[in-house]
Amino acid sequence: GKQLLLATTTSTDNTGLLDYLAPMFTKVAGIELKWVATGTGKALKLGENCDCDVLMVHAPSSEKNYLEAGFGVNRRHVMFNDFVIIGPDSDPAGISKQGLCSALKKIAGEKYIFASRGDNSGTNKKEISLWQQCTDQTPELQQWYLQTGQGMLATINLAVERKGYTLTDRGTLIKFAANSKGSVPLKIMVEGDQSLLNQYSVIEVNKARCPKVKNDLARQFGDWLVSMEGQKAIGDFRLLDKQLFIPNASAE
Amino acid sequence: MEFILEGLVKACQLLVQGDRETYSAIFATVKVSSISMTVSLLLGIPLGYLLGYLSFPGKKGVRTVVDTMLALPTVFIGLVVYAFISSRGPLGEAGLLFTLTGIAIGQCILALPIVIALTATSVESLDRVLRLTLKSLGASPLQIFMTSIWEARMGLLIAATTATGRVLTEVGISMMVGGNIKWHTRTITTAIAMETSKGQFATGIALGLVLLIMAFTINLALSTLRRRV
Amino acid sequence: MEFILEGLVKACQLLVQGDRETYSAIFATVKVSSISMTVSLLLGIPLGYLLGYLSFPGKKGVRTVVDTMLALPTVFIGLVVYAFISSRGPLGEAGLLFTLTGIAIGQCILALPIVIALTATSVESLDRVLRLTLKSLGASPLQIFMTSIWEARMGLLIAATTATGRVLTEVGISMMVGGNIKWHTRTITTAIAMETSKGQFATGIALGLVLLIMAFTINLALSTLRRRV
Amino acid sequence: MEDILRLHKVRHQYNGRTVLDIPDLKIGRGSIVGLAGPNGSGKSTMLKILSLVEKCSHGTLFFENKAITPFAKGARHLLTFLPQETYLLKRSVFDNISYGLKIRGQKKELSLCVAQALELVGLSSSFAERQWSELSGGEAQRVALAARLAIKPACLMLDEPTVSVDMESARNIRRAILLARQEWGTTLVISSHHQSWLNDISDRIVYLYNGRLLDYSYKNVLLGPWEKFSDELFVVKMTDGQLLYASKPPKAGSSGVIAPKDIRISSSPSFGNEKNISGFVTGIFADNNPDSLCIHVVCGDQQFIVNIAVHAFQIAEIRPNQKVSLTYNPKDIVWLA
Amino acid sequence: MEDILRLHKVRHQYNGRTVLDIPDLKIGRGSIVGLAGPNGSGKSTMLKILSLVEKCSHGTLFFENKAITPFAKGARHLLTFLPQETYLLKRSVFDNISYGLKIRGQKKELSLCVAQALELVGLSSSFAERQWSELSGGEAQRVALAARLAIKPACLMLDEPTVSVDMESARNIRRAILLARQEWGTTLVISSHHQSWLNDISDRIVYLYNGRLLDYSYKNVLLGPWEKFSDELFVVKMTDGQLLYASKPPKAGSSGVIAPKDIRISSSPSFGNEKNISGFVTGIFADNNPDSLCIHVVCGDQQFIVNIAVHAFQIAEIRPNQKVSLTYNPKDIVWLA
Ligand SMILES: Nc1ncnc2c1ncn2[C@@H]1O[C@H](COP(=O)(O)OP(=O)(O)OP(=O)(O)O)[C@@H](O)[C@H]1O
Ligand SMILES: Nc1ncnc2c1ncn2[C@@H]1O[C@H](COP(=O)(O)OP(=O)(O)OP(=O)(O)O)[C@@H](O)[C@H]1O
Ligand SMILES: [Mg+2]
Ligand SMILES: [Mg+2]
Repeated sequence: GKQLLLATTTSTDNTGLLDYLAPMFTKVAGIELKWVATGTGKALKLGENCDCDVLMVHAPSSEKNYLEAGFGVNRRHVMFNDFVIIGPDSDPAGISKQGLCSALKKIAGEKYIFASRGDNSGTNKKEISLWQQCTDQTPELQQWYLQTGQGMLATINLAVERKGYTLTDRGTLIKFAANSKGSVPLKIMVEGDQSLLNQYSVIEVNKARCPKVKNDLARQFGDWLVSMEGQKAIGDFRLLDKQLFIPNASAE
Repeated sequence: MEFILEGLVKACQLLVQGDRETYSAIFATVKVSSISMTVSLLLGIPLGYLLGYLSFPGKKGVRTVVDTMLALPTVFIGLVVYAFISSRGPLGEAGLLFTLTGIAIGQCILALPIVIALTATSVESLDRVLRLTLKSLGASPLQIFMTSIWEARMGLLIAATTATGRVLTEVGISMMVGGNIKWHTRTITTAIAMETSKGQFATGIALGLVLLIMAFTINLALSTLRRRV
Repeated sequence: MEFILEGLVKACQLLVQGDRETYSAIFATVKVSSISMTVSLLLGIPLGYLLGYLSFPGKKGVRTVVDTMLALPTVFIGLVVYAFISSRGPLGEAGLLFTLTGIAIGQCILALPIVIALTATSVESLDRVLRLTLKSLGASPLQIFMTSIWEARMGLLIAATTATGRVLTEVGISMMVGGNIKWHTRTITTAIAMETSKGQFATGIALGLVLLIMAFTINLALSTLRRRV
Repeated sequence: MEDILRLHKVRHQYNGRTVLDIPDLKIGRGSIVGLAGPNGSGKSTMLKILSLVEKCSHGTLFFENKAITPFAKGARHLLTFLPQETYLLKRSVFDNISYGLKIRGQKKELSLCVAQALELVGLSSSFAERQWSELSGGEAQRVALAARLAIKPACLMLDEPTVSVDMESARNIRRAILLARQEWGTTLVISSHHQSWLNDISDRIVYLYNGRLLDYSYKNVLLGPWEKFSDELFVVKMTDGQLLYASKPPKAGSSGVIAPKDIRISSSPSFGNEKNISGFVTGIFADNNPDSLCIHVVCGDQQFIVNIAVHAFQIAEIRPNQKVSLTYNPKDIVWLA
Repeated sequence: MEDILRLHKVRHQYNGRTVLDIPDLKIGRGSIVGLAGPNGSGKSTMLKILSLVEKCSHGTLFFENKAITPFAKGARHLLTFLPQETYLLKRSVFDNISYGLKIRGQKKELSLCVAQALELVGLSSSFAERQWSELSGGEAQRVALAARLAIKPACLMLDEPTVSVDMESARNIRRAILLARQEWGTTLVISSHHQSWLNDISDRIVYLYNGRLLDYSYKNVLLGPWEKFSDELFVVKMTDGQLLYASKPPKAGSSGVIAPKDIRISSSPSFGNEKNISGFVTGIFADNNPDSLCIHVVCGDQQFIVNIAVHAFQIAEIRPNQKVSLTYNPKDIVWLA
């Protein structure tokens, strides 16, 4: 049958969203969805190299450059979730319920352990932009700033083991809690700030550059995601009875 | 700690209850590693034999290069193979990206140096009188090859076992070239890596045990064979 | 394709310009793999010798188990070591998680079966008259061990080379146990894996080349040694 | 003479087949014992057991009246063995010869000892620098022997030391062995198929046949199958058609032996109760007994060794290639179990 | 007689040292050539070159008048070699003996051929099932020989075939060799230190010394260093103190040779221009020439082989262990280059 190759970030796969959406899409469109889940950076690179048909990523600034460079076309918002800053129960830095920027400043000022993904992922890019926004610089060589270069779950795990803070998307946090069977020695410290929104988009790989990509199928997939049906499906997706993604389809 | 025990239980469940995803990954692993091992043994044993048997200028250099290739990181091999078979690469037309064949190509590159280096050492450690004896009985170069290989069979068996262990456990190539696509190119090791990155440690352990059981089966068969020869 | 060339250029830049991140990863790699190779050779050679030299009931079984352990996936080892040394594990007090020592423990588990299996095969393939000769000259069991090891030195060298290759290139353990923490536990292979997942393929290739250059240096030294003995 | 080594009720088996069965054998200190016997008769097995490199399946080895087993502390350094298959360590000749000294903790004067050992086996000291692989067959054999002589052992078991070795070196080796006994009081047990050489050097010869010990004089082994000839006589047909007579054997396949002294040699047959068989002389050698000589005679495929007194030899016309008659009494053939 | 093998201007070197230098040597079809000479004289090297297992550094090997090199198509299956170091494949005796047949493509009647080959070397056919490791030294040697006989080769080079082999088997091997020549027309080149055995079996003996070929008769090699004795005479002192005289050698370290026929043996010295040296008889053997005998005499460390006519032997009183005088003319000593 027809097959569509999607390159996406680990969060959509790790949370089980794609396992949930793929059969629905296949049923509607008669297209089998295959996906490669990796870091956002690598997913974009696969698109650039014409090795997939469609992308679902969450790194708005890179995505814009990507479209400008002509690697992708027809970017559409699909959904969002939000980021939170988490830390140990004891909250040694005392940032709980503080504003986003004062929390970050406190961590940097008092040199509390902060785990960063440091992997160029959407989450990492968001984190770096927050440091820039709040402290005018990105921590790098500091002893307290631990860059894992790994996925979100591994980074949360590191924060737990080292009793430090980290920035995560809410979906992965729920997943992490589920994995640890409730006994999470971590709490949400900062949430709800406007700059903590995490936007996912679907981008079609540019057929003009990559003649072999199945643009028609990619279009069908994107159309379905932003359709009523697709949006409802995303909204209905639940992990541990919590909604992870909020559909917000709109053409860019 | 408890996830290890959990993993043990889960491994049994997966195997006994015939979990479809697990069996799909087992199947992919078996398929891809049999291809890569067959090719690398067919190529590697003769090459290793020549390297161990012949003496030619620059032999030490070749050995050093082969030994160095034992330290080829799998992700590196994955990247290089990807460069060649990606749509924009020179072999892009063949459509090998995200296929088991693509993985097998990478795994051959991984296994070949092991087979060559260990075969060469085994052949070198054969008694120098063996060669004399074979020549003295009128063996042709091909017959000398076949008999030397047979005399060195214990060494070759361990070469094959080591290479198989390497191929079965590698992740980098399978991930990069295969893409870990469910039902298609997801092998046991990419599944372990994925489950682990999802925090499903028990599933990771379970899949690791599945792989070990596979390896144990192979080795049990080989050791029965070894007892007979 | 072009990222391979780019990587080549970049590898030179990194090494020549003394890129701090790269050298930190090189240093971590050298440190952790020297510890793990030292320990696994010190343990593995005597064990492999005993396995190859002695005959005892159940020997075939032990060999099969060792051969199976050649197929221990690194992520699996990583998970198991993690289970023991994570703060909630039985050895959590020691604070080994996310340290180079922790990685070294896992790498020993990885390298030991290779050293044992290849040493045993080398020792087994020694001429049976050697043992007779040594006994006939009055050698003690320890002296027989030392001399047999020396007679089998070519086999041991390749065992060490293979195990080193395996340790240098593994990602799963370093990632899981070490955590790929920049400036601390980031080794070359975890850096390659990370750069690749970032889509920085050229950097991945460059770091892979750096690792190969390291391996080549080691092997060049070994082959000079081999020429002398 | 005091006994230094003793095999007591020793039996050795390979795959359940008994290849050595020695009720009792004593070896005197400082003696040179020759070990003769056909291929597969158990000579090497016996030497391995005597030198502790192999443990016998049953029985005990006594060294200076103490029962010992392999790796026994004191004995290990005193009992030394030269295996039949020449094996050199993959090192230089120097390292091969000095190995035994080094493992005994000797560190000084290695060069001197090596040079002396090489000289004993008739090799120039320039050989010390050669690699193990750069030797001819006989040179390798002599280096292996030099490695044993270098450690000046209390007991030395040599398995075919003159194999592949030229005549001059065989004489050198003989001299070295005698020197070892004289200088260091070494006790030697030596197996060899080189009969005249072994005869010459040994104080006493032990003959092995099918793993059993025969008295030296039982040297001519007569293989079956025996066929009934008359009520009292059984025969075996030789390849040249002649018949060899014996009394009733225990089994048709039994082997008999006849002592060299029980056979008379002459240029023409004699008749009576005794039987004759004719053959050709192949060699004439000295015997241990200075009043007697050893003559090798071949009849068909069977080789006989007969003794003749020197004075009788002088009058009998016996020379190589000559046809002679051997006269024996069938009753003198003794049956092996 | 037609030549089957010919070495032409052959020189062979190891590490730059010349170990074999043969200007020309022809071997007739169906002949049995014996190869004698001390350890390290190049016998094994020559046999390896003759059987194509080693390529000579310089020169040409002709087989049936065609120059050939290793792995030459036709010749490979016709030239067979028994190495000095016994090596068996790690398989059963049956597989070892049938190996040569299998690689020649023979698939049928393997059991029969193996049984025949075993019989030729005097081993019972039950040995076929043994593993390579379950043999005594002499048995292994005989299995290796059986593997060569099984393929009925056109040319067979045997390097010390009787090493480790008992006397009866040595006779069996002799018979097998003669049978091979008779039945299959096999040409044989055989090296051995077993002089009487080699003498007996060979049509012609070639003597190697330091890699050079000597005529058979030059068998007694006299090593230097020579010292000036008088204007015309040089001497070397033997280990027992006697002097050996020769004319002026090219160098003090030169080696001389003297033919057995140029030495007279008697029970008392004779005087004149000739010189005498006294020694002891160690053995008396047949010679190739039926009218003459071979006597081995040892003077100090030096062994001499002398010929004596049968009729002279009958009147001279020569027997083993007896003191005899050897008379020679120093001018008969010929110098080796
Ligand atoms: N592989 C080698 N490397 C260097 N020198 C060698 C090698 N093999 C033999 N030689 C030397 O070459 C010479 C001739 O050796 P070869 O084996 O032909 O002697 P040989 O006559 O067979 O002696 P032997 O009676 O001891 O068997 C010897 O001096 C020996 O030391
Ligand atoms: N490892 C073994 N396994 C089984 N049988 C063996 C083994 N070694 C020797 N034998 C058998 O044991 C018997 C005695 O062997 P041994 O080597 O002692 O004989 P030998 O007297 O030294 O003979 P040779 O004169 O040929 O050296 C022989 O029948 C031989 O086949
Ligand atoms: Mg023996
Ligand atoms: Mg030789």
